[in-house]
Amino acid sequence: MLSDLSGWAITAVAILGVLSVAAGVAVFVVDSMARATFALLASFLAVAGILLALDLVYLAVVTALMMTIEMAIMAVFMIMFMMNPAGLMPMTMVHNAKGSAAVGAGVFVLLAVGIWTIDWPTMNPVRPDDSTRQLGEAIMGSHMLVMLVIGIGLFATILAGTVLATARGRYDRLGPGLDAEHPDDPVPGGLRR
Amino acid sequence: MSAVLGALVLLPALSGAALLVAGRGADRVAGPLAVAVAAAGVVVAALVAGTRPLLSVPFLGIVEGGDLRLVVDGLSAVLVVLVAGIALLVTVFAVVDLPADAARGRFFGYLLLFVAAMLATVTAATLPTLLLAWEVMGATSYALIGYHWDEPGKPAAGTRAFVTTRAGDLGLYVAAGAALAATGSLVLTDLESADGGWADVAAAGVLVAALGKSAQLPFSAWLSAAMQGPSPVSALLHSATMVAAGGYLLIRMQPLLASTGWAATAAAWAGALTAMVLGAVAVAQTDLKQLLAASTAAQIGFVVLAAGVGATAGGTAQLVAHAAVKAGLFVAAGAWLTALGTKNLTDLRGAARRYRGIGAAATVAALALAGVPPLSLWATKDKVLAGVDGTALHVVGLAAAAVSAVYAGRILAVVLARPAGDEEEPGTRRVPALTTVVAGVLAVFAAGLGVLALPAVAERLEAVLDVEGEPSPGLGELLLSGALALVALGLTVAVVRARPAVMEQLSRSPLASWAGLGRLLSPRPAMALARALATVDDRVIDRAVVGVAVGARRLAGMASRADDGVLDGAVSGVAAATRRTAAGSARIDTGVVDGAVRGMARAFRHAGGAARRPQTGLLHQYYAQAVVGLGLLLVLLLVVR
Amino acid sequence: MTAELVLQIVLTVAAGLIGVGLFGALSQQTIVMVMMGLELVLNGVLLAGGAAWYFLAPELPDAQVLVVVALVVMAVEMAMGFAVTVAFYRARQLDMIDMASDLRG
Amino acid sequence: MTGMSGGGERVLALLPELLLLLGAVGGLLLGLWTPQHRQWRVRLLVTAACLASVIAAAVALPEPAERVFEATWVVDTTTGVVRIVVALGVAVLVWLASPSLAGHPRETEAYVLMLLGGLGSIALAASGDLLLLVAGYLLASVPLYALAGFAKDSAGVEATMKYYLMGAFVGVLMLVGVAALVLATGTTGYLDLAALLPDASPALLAVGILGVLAGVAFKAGAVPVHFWVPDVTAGTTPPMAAYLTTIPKIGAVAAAFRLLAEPFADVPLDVPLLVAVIAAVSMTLGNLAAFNQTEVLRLLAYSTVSQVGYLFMAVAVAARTDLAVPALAIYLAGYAVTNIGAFAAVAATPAARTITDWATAVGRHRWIVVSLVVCLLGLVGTPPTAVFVGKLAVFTAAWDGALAWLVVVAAVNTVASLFYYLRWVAPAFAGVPAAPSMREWAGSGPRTAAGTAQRTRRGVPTGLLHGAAVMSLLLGLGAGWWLAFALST
Amino acid sequence: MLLTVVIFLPLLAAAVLLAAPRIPGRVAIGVWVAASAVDLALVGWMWLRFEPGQGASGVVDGLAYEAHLQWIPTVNAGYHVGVDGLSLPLLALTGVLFLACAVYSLREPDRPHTYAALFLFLQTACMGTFASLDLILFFVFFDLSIVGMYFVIAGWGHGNARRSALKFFLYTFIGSLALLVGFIGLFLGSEERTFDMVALAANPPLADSPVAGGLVLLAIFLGLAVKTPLFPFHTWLPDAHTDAPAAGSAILAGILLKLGTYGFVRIAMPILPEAWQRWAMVAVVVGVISVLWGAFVALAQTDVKRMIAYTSVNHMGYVLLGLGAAGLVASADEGARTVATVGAMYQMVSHGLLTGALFLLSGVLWSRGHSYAFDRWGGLARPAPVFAACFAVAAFGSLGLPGFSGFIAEFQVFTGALQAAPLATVVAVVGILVTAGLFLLALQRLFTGDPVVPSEADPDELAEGPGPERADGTTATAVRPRTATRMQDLRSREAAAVVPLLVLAVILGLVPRVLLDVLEPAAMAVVELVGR
Repeated sequence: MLSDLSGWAITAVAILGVLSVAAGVAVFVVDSMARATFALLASFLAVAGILLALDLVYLAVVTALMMTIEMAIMAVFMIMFMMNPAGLMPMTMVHNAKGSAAVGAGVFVLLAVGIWTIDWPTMNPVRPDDSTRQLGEAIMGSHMLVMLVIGIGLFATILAGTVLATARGRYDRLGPGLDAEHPDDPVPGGLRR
Repeated sequence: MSAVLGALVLLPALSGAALLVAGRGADRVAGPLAVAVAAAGVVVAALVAGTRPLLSVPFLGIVEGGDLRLVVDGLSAVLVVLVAGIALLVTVFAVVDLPADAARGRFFGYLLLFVAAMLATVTAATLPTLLLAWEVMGATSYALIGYHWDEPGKPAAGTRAFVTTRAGDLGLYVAAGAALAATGSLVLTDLESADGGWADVAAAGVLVAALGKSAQLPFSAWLSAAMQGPSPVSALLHSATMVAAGGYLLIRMQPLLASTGWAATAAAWAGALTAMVLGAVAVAQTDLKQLLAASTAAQIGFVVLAAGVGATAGGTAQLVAHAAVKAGLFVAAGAWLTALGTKNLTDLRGAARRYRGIGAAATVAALALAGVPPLSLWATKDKVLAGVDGTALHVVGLAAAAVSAVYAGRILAVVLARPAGDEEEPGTRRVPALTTVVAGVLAVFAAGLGVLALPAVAERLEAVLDVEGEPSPGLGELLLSGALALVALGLTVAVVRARPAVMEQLSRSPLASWAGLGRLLSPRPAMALARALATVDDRVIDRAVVGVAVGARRLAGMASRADDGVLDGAVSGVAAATRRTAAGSARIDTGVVDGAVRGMARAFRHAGGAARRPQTGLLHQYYAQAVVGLGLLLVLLLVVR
Repeated sequence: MTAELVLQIVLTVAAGLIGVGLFGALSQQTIVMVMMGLELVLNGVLLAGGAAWYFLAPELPDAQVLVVVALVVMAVEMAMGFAVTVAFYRARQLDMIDMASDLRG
Repeated sequence: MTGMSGGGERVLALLPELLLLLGAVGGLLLGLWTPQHRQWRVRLLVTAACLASVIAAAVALPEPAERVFEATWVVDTTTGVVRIVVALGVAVLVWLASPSLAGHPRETEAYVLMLLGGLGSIALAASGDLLLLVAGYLLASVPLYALAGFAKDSAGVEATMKYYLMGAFVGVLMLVGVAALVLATGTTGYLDLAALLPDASPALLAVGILGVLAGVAFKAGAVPVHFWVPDVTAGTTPPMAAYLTTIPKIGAVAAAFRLLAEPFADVPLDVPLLVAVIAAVSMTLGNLAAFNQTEVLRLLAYSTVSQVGYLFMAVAVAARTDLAVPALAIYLAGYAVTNIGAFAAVAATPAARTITDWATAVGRHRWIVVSLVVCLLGLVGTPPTAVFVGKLAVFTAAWDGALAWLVVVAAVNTVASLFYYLRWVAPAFAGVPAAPSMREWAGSGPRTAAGTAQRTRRGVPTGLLHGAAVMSLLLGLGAGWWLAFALST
Repeated sequence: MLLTVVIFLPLLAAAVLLAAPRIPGRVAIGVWVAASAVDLALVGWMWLRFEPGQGASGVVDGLAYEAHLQWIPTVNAGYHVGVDGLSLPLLALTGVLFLACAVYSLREPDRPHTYAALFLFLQTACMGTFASLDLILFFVFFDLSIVGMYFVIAGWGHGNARRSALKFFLYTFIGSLALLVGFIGLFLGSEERTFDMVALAANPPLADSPVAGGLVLLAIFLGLAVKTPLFPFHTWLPDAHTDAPAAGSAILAGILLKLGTYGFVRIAMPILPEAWQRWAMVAVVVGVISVLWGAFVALAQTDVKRMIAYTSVNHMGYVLLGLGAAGLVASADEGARTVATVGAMYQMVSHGLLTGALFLLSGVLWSRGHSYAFDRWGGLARPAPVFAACFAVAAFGSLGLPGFSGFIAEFQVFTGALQAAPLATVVAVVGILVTAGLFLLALQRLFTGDPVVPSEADPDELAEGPGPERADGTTATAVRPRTATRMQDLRSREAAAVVPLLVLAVILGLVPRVLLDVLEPAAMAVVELVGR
C-alpha cells in the first residue's frame, strides 16, 4: 500500500527528522548550556512538525507550546544555577563519553535494525475524521482514569516540588500558630498582606 | 516350677544388684549374704535339675523366640548344678580370702551378678536370652577383673578381657541375625533345622563367640590379662564359668555345627590346637596363675574338641571335671598368694609342704590335671578322644594330653619340693581352715568325677544329656593315655628337679608371653585407624565444607571479574580471572587449615565485596550498568525462546 | 513510497533521538543536562507514538493518549528535576552528579 | 462512547482509592489551618482515611473480580490485597515517621505525600492498561522523591537526587517500552494486548516487555535497576527508608504479576525465564552485598533487594500455576509487615547506624531483641512467621511453574541470607551482657538505666516493632484464616 | 486438645518467664521445672490412655489425640497433630529429657529467665515435630528447634561458642531447606495436592515416576541426614557439642538428632515407599559408614564431649542401618524387616536417654574444671565415686550392654538387618566392639590412676575452653596438680537429673515390653507401607 502522505509531506518529514536528530546531537555538543537548551527546543519543534504532517494537529501544537515554555524555564534555570551558563568558560562536563556514545550508538543500531527488519502490518487503516476529537473522546472516555491518575500525579508533583524546592513554609510566614498578624515575607506581596 | 527357675537367676541377680546399689554400706553383710544366696542357689539348682522347668517372659516381640526363655534340659541340668556348686565354694573361699577392708559389697555384688548371668547362659533357650546373659557375664567379668581399679594395669586388663570376649560376642549377634533369616525364629533349638547359607553364617557366628569366650585360639590372650583379678575371681572364671560357657555353647549347638559340615571340624581343630599350643604356653610360664590360665584354655580345648567331634557326653564330663580340678588349683594358688604374697612359681617352692591340707588338695588336683589315672581328667579326656575319628586330630589330642601332664608336673615339682626357707615376701603366712575345706571338697571332686567317664555312669550321663551311643574309650586307650601321662609327669618332675635351667630357657621363649597372641589382638591397629579417620574427619570432611566455600569464593570472584569485564573489557577480566583462579587454588590449601565457618564467612565476605562493587555511588555508572544489565536481559529474552 | 517505508523512516528518526538521548543521559555531568538527555528520549517516544497512530492504528486513540502521557511525564519530570536541583544546590552548592557519591557500597 | 456512563456506575469500585485521595486532599487542607505543633490532627486524619480505605477494600475483597473504567482498572484479589496492605502500611508508617516529623513545618505535606505515594502504588497494582501503569508509576514515584530528601540534609538530597535521576531514566525507558508495544499492537489495554501480542514481532515485543518490566522492576528495586535502593535507604531517615522499600514495592510486584499473568502470558518469548533470571540475580546480589554490611540501613536495603527476588519468583510463574496468586498475596503481606518491623527496630535507635551500635543500644531491652529476632528470622523465612508461609507458597508455586532450579537457587540464597541477619542478631543477643550487669538484671532489683539504654527511642517505633513481630507471627499462624477470606472469590 | 496442650504448654511457660523479668532467677528455673514436669505428666497420661488397637496401627490410621485444623488451605497444609506408636515414645523421651535438663539447671545459669524460656521454647518445638502429621507443620517445628538451639549454644556455650553455633545453624539450616524442597516436591507430586502426611502415606505420591521420586527422596534424605547426622554431614556435631552448655548438648543429642531419624520413619519411608525401596541400599551403606566412622573417630578423640558426640554418629548409623534394611523388600521377609525397624526406633529412645545422661555428666566435668580433655582428668573414681558410677553405667549402657536399652535396640537392628544386608550388617557389628573399647578406655582415663584435676591457675583455659588444639596435653602435664580437692562429687540436683535417665535406660533394657507394645504395631505398619 502506498502512503497517503503527499510527496511534500514525506519530504518534510524526512527533513524535519534529520533536523530533530541533528538538533538533538547539538544539545550535547555546544559549549553553552543556554544554546543547548535552544537546540533541544529545536529538536522538539521539528518533532512537532512531523506530528503535524502525521495529521496530529492538536498534539503537534501542544508539543510546540509546552516545549517552548519548558525550555524557557530551563534556560532561566541554567542561568541561575549552572556552572557555565553561557559557555563563557568552555569546559568538558562529560564523563565516560566513549562508553556513553557506544551505548547510544548501540541502542540506535539495535532499534534501527529492528525497525528495518520487522514486517510492519500497515494494512488499510481506517482513519478517523478528526484526530483531535478522537483524542478528546478517549481522554474523557476510555482513558479517563489514566487522566485522573495523571491529574493526581500532577497534584503530587506540585506538592513534592514545593516541599523539595522551597525552604519557607506557612509557619515561616505566619508563625507556628498561624496567628501572626502580618505575614513575614522576604519580599513583600502575596496573600493576607 | 518356672518360678523356681526364675529364682535361680533372679535371686543372685537381684541380691547382687542390691549390693551394688548399697555400695560400701553393705560391705559388712555382703559376704554372709553372698554365701547364703549361693547356698540357696545350689538348692534351687538341684531342684530345677530335677524338675526341668521352663520359664518364658515376654521380651522382644514380632518373631518367635523373642521372649526371655529359660529351659532346663539335660545339659543345662548338669551345668546348673555345677555352676551353682562351684559358685558356692568360690564364694566361701572369697569370704575368707578377701582382705578385711576390701569393698566387699562391690565384689560380691558383681560376683552374684556374674553367677546369675552364667546360670542364665546355661539355661537360655532363645538367642536374646543367651546373648543377654552372655554379654552381662562379659561385663561383670570386666568389673571383677578390674576389681582393684586403683592399681595400675588392672582396669586395662579388665578392658582387654571384655573387649576380646566381646569381639567374639559379635559372632552371636550375627548368629542371631542368621537364625532369624534362616528360620524366622530366635529359638536356639530351631537353629538346628536351619540350612543353606544362613546355617553356615550362624555356625560361624556361634563358633567365633564360643572361641572368644573360651579363650581358644586365636582369642586366648585375654585369659592372661584376666589373671589380674583377685584369686576367687580367677577360680570362678576359669573353672565352671566364663571360659566354660564357650565350651557349653558349642556342645549345645553341636547339631548346628555338624549340619554345616565344616564348622564341627573347625571347632575340633581349634580345640585340639588350643589344647596343644596353650599347653605349651603353660609349660613356659613362671607365674602359677598364668600357668593355670593357659592350662585352662588348653583343657577347655578338649571340651571344644569334644563338641567338634560330637562327643557330647565326653565334653560335658570334661567340662565338669575340669571345673572341679581348676577351681581347686586356683583356690590353692589364691591361698598361697594370700599366705606367701607371691604367685611366682620359683618363690612357691615347697608351698604344698608348708600348708599341708591345701597342699594335699592341690596335689590331687594337679595330678588330676596331669591326667594321671584314676583321677578325673584322665578318664574324661579319654572319653573325648574316643570320639575323635581322624588320626591327625587324635595324635594332636594325645600330645596335648601329654603336655598337660608336663605343666602339671611342673607345678607339682615346685610345690612339693623342700621349702627353701622363708623369703621376704609379704603375706599373711596363714591359710584359713575354710579355704582348706573348700580346696579339699574340690579335690575330692577332682579325683572322683572321673566316674563320669566310666561306662556305667557314662550311660546315665548320656541319658541325662539325651544322647546315645557315644563311643567310650577302650581299655587300651585308657592305659595308653594313663601311661603317657605318668611318663610325662615323671619326666617333667625329674627335669625340673635336675635341670631348672631348661625351664628358665623355656620361660624366655615366646611361649612365655603367650606366643604373641596378645599382639594379635592388640588394639593398636584400631587406634591407629581411629586416629587416621579422626584426622580425615577434621582435615578432609570438615574442610570439604571449606573447600566448597572457597570454591564459591572463587566463583564469586570470577563473577565479579566478569562484572568488571563488562566495564573494563572482557579480555583483561578473563585473564585476571584465570590468574586468580590459579593463585586461588594455592590458597585453597591454606584455607583448608582454617575452620569451616571462618572459611565460609570469608568466602561470602569476598563474594559480598564483589557484589557491592557495582554500588559505586556514582550515578552515571549506575546508568551504564543498568543499561548493560537491561541489554543482557534483552539478549536473553531474544535468544532463549 | 510505501507507507511502511515512511513508517520506518520516522521510526528511525525516533530511534536516533532515543540513541542520542541515551548518550546524553549517560555522559552528562550536570543534573539538568542529564534531564535534557532524557527529554530527548521522550522526544523519540512522542514521534514513535505519533507514527504508531498514523501508520498502524489510527482507529484507536491509544497511541495519541500515549503521546499525551509522554508529554505529561516530560513535564512532571522536568518539574521534579528542577525541584531536586534546587534542593541539592541548597544543601551542597553543587549540581554535578559526580560529586554526589557519599552514599555507596 | 459508553466510557463515561460505564465508569460512573462503578465509581464505587474505587471507593478505597477515593478515600485515600480524600484523605490526602483533606489532610492538606486541614494542614493549611493547623498550627505547627498540632499537626497530629493531620496524622489522625490520614490514618483515619487509610483505615477507612482498608475497611472499604476488605469489604470489597470477597466480591468477584471486575474491570472498571473501560477495563483500565482491575479489582480482584491481587488488587484487594495490595489495597489493604498498602493502606495499612501507610497508616503504620505515618506513625513510625511521626516521632521524627512531629513539629516539622512540612509535617502535613509529608503525610499527604505518603498517602499519595500509597495511592500510586495501588494504581500500579490495579492498572489494566499500560498508560495507567505509567501514570501510576509517576504517582508512585514523585511523592517519594520528596520523601526521600525530606530532611534536606546532605545525605538526604543526594539520596533524592539519585532516586530521582534513576527514576526518571527508568521511567523514560518504560515509555519507550510502552511505545514499542503500542507500535506492535496499537493498543494499551491489557486484555487487547493479551489478544494481540502473541502475533506481534518478537523483536518489538522484547523491547516493549523489557521496557515495561524495567519500570516495575525499578519500583520493586530489582536488579538491574536496583542501584537506588541501598543509597537511598542509607541516605534518608529510617522511617522513610521503611516507606520507600515497602510501599512502592508492593504495588510494583503486583503490577509485574498482572503483566505476566495477562498481557505477557502467551507471547512467543520466554518472559517467565526473564523474570526468573531477574529474581535469581536479585536475591543473589542482594544477599551477597548485604553480607559485609555493618550499617544496619544498608543491610536492610540489600535485604529488600533479595526479598524482591523471592517475590519475583511468584511473578515468574504468574501465568503458569494457580498457586501463584495466593503465594504472592501471602508473601507481599508478610514482607510488608516484617520489613516494616525491621526498619522500626532501626528507627527505635536513630543514633545507632551500625550493627554494634545497635546492639549496645538495645542490649538491655530484651523484648526489642526478641522482636527483632522474630522479624529478621521472619525475613529469612523461618517458621512460623508470615514470610515462611509466603516462601513456602512461592517455592511451591515456582516449582509447579516448572522453575525448580529457581527454587534451589532461592533455597541456597536463603541460607546465605542467614549470615547477615545473624550478624545483626547475634551480638544483640549474646554479646552485650557483661557479667555484673547481668546479675543485677537477672535479679529482682530495680533496673538501672545505663547510658546505653537511654539512647533507645522508646515509644512508637518500639511499639511498632513489637507489633510487627506479633503481626508477623499471627499472619503466619493465621495464614489459613485470612487467606481463606482473601481468596474466597 | 490434650496433645495441643502438651505441645504448647512449655511455650506458654516460656512466654510467662519472658514477660516477668522481675521474678528471681531461682523461681524462673522453678517455673521451668514445674512446666516440664507437668508436661511430662501429661505425656504420661497420654501414654496410659493410649490404645495401640488391634487393626489400627498408626501412621495411616488409628491415630490418637488427633487434632486437625486448616492452616494454609491453598496448599492444603494444616495444623494436624496426632500420636501413634512412632511418636508417643519420642514425645515421652522429650518430656523426660527436658525435665532432666531443667532439674540439672537448678543451679541457676547465667540469665536464667531467657535460658529457661529458650529451653521451654525448644521443648515445644521438639514436641511439635514429633506430633506433627503435616509436612509443613513438621518443618515449622523442625526449623524452630534449630533456631532455639542456635541461641542456646551462642548464648550459653563456652569456648568458640559463636562459631560453633553458626556452623550448627548454617549446616542444619541448609539441611532443613533441602527438606523443605523435598516436601514441596511431595506436595506437587501428590494427586490431591496436600501436605498432610497421613493422606500422603495412604496414597503415596510420585509412585510412577522413579526419577522424580528419587530426587525428592534425595532432598529429604539430605535434609534429614544433616540433622541426624550421618556421615559425611556430621562435622557440625562435635563442634556444636563441645561448645554447647551441658543441658544444650543433652537436648541436642538426645532429642534434636531424633528429629532427623524420626523424619525417616515418619516421612521418607511411608510416603516414598518405592523410592525408599530403590535406594534403601544407600541408606544401609551410609548407615554402616556412619557406624564405623563414628566409632573409630570417637576412639581417637582426646576430649570427652567430642568423643560422646561422635558416638552419636555411630548410634544414629545403627538407626539408618535398620531403616535401610527395612526397605530391602526383595531380600528379606517382613518379620526380619520389622525387627530391624523396631530396633531402629528403639535406638532413638535409648540413645536419647543414654547420651543425654552422658552429656549431662560431662557437663559436671566442665562445671568443676572447665575442661573436657582426657589428659586433664584422672582418678576421679576416688574423689567422686557417685559420678564415676553414673558415668560408668551410662557408658556401659551406651556401648550396648544387655540390660540396658541400647542392647534391645542394637540386637534387633542387627538380627533384623542381617538377612536384608548381610555384609553390611556384619561390618556394622564391629561398631559395638569399637564403642566398647572406646568407652572402657574413657572410663580408664577418667576414673582410674592417680587423681588429676585441671589446674586452677590457668585462667586462659578457663576463658577459652579446651578446644582441640589445646588438648594436646603438652602444657597440661607441667601444671598438673596432684591433689584432687577440687573435684566435687555429683551434687544432688545433678544426680536427680542423671539417675532417672539411667534408671529408665535399665528399665527399658530389662522390661522392653513397656515400650515395644507401643512401638511394634507402628513399626509393622511402617514396614507394611514401605513394602507396598
